[in-house]
Amino acid sequence: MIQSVNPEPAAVRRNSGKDHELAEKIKKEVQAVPAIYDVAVIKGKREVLVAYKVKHMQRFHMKRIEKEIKEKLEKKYPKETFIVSSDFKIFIEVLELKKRMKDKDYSEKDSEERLQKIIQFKKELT
Amino acid sequence: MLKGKQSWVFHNSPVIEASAAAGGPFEAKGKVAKDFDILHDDLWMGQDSYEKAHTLLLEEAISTAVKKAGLTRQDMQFMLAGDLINQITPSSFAARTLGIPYFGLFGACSTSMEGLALASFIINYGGARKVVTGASSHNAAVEKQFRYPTEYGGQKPPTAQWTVTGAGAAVLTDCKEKQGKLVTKSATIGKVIDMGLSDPFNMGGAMAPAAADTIVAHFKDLQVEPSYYDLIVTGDLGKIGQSATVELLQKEGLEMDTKSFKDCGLMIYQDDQPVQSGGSGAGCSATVLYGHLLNEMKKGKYKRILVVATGALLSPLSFQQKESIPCIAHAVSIEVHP
Amino acid sequence: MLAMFFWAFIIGGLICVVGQLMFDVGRMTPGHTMSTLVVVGAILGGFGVYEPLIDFAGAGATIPITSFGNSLVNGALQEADQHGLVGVLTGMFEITSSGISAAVVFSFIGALLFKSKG
Amino acid sequence: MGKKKMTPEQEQYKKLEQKHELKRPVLKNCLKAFLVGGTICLIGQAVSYFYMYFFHFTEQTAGNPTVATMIFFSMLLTGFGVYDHIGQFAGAGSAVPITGFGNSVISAAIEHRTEGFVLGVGGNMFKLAGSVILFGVFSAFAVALIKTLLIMWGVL
Repeated sequence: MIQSVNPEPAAVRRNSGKDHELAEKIKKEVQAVPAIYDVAVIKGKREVLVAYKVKHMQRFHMKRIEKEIKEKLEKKYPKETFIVSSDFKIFIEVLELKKRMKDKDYSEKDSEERLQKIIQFKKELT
Repeated sequence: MLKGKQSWVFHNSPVIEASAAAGGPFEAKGKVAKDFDILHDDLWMGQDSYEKAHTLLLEEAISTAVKKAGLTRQDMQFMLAGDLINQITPSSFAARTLGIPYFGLFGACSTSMEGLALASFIINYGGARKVVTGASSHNAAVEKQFRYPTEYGGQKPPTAQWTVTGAGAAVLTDCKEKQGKLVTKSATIGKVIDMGLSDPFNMGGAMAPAAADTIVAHFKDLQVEPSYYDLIVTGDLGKIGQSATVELLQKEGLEMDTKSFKDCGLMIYQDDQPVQSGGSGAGCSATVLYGHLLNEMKKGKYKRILVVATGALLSPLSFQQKESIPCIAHAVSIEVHP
Repeated sequence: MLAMFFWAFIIGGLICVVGQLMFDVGRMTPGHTMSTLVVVGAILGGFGVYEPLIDFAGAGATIPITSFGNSLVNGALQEADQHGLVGVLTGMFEITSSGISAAVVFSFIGALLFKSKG
Repeated sequence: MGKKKMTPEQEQYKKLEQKHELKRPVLKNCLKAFLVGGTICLIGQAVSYFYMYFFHFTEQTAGNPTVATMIFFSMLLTGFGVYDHIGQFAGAGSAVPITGFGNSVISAAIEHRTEGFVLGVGGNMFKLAGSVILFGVFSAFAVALIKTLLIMWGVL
């Protein structure tokens, strides 16, 4: 956790190639922002959760960066709903969810439920 | 008899029959620990408040001094005592236990010499035949009232002084057999002097002018030279106060020899004890004089000494109201009767 | 994450140095120093510069007493955002309450458990 | 502090006294304050990561339990009589962090226990920290009020 982990983008719908493709594209998009170094993307059934880390010297502008990324993504993918967070806890949660999703027995329904929890969590903290 | 402007000479030479000192754990690690009659290894001293422990210290010092004089407390006609706590309750409560007719004194840290001067005066003029006098302070009780809680992590500057936990007491009598005994010869009562200093963490600096004033007055009134005394000892000036006093005296034409000019606040603790500028408190001069110094005199190290106890007459309230610190010093000379 | 620890140490330490200078050079009592720092924190919070500092230094900015002033202001502003002027009063302790309630609760427990060591 | 007019004699003595006064080792004190203050914040950071990893707290919300935990540590150190020694060494390094606020409340509470729980502990608990709360709350009130009014009037 100390180093950057650069997690693979993931989608709740395991077999949806389209979702995976979209997550991949979004990750690249966000990673292109110079102030950011570690990006995790999960495409849920409705929302897309984007968690990332901000380079330390840029942390002063964290709020602005968050806004910019959200606007940029919403402009580019107007059909999607984005949940964007730089919070460390959200990042941990995303990694945890990804770990669980690797397990074949962890159903898509469970994944989606957990994702919703994280989203709820993110909404509560502001 | 009044001599000069503000001094008494005791022609009948009141005898210091016996003296005793009681101290706390911090004093037990100090430089003059062996001269304490009683040392406690706990600040609470088995009591349920520091104020009660404070009272106990004075009771013990007085009882021990009376016992060492071969007397009982019923033999005592008067008791003169004081301390730093609000309304000097520890001294008054000790007087309640001891049942000796009592004068409560307040002269802050100069109380020890205020008591000794008055006790000598009473004996000298036949106002009593046996009197006991003492002064005491308790570090935690005094800190609680004047400064911060003892557990509070405030940083004390290097000018601060450490309040002594201790009590000293002496029994004075009009005994006719004086040869070789310790007697009080004279006393100089100081006036209140305020040089405008207001830092409660630098008492020594504030008290130095009062000490210098009393010392100058003493030599002027009695018309003797400083070399008359083997030792001139101040109460609790600490490092800053002492060097400032030396300079002030120099200006008045009195050269002080560092060997014969000492300070109780610098004598009581080891150099490595964390007391910043030195010891202070009413118990400081009382324990060092009634414990260490009188022992040294009995051993013959000193024949004549002048004790100048200094006091800072402030209260937490006066300090918070931005008042400066008025100070006072009283001097008493003690000699071995030839 | 390591950078976070590093900057928490540096910023936290520097705020303490400011306090030390107020003690030693400004000759202020601890009470005056802490009160001043809290006021400074409240003003920085009002200008919106304290929150970015927290983002940057984490505990280095939340642990010093200055953050107390900042969170008081933020609590008041958040509530004011929703309820107008009255919120300034009612929201004040929204965020800070944990510090004060912890201090009160633990002091009482401390007083029950411990005797002054002198 | 004393802004009162001093007599020439007093001025003169003040100068004399200042020569003898022991200088405060400002640089050394600052270094110690920096190291200890920094370390306390470092510990605080570790505690907040602890809350993020093992409990349901985010970077934003971990602040509250962290503060409470630090005050808990402060209670233990104060109760065992360690904090005042740290304070003498570190000066502002241990006074400025929230642990110092905790220490000022807890030390007063322990100190006045002998006067009973109502008049002693209750009455004196905030005798040192009270001014911090007063000035914190009042300045926050003023700042928030001004800012809210400015926003309402459309200045900001």
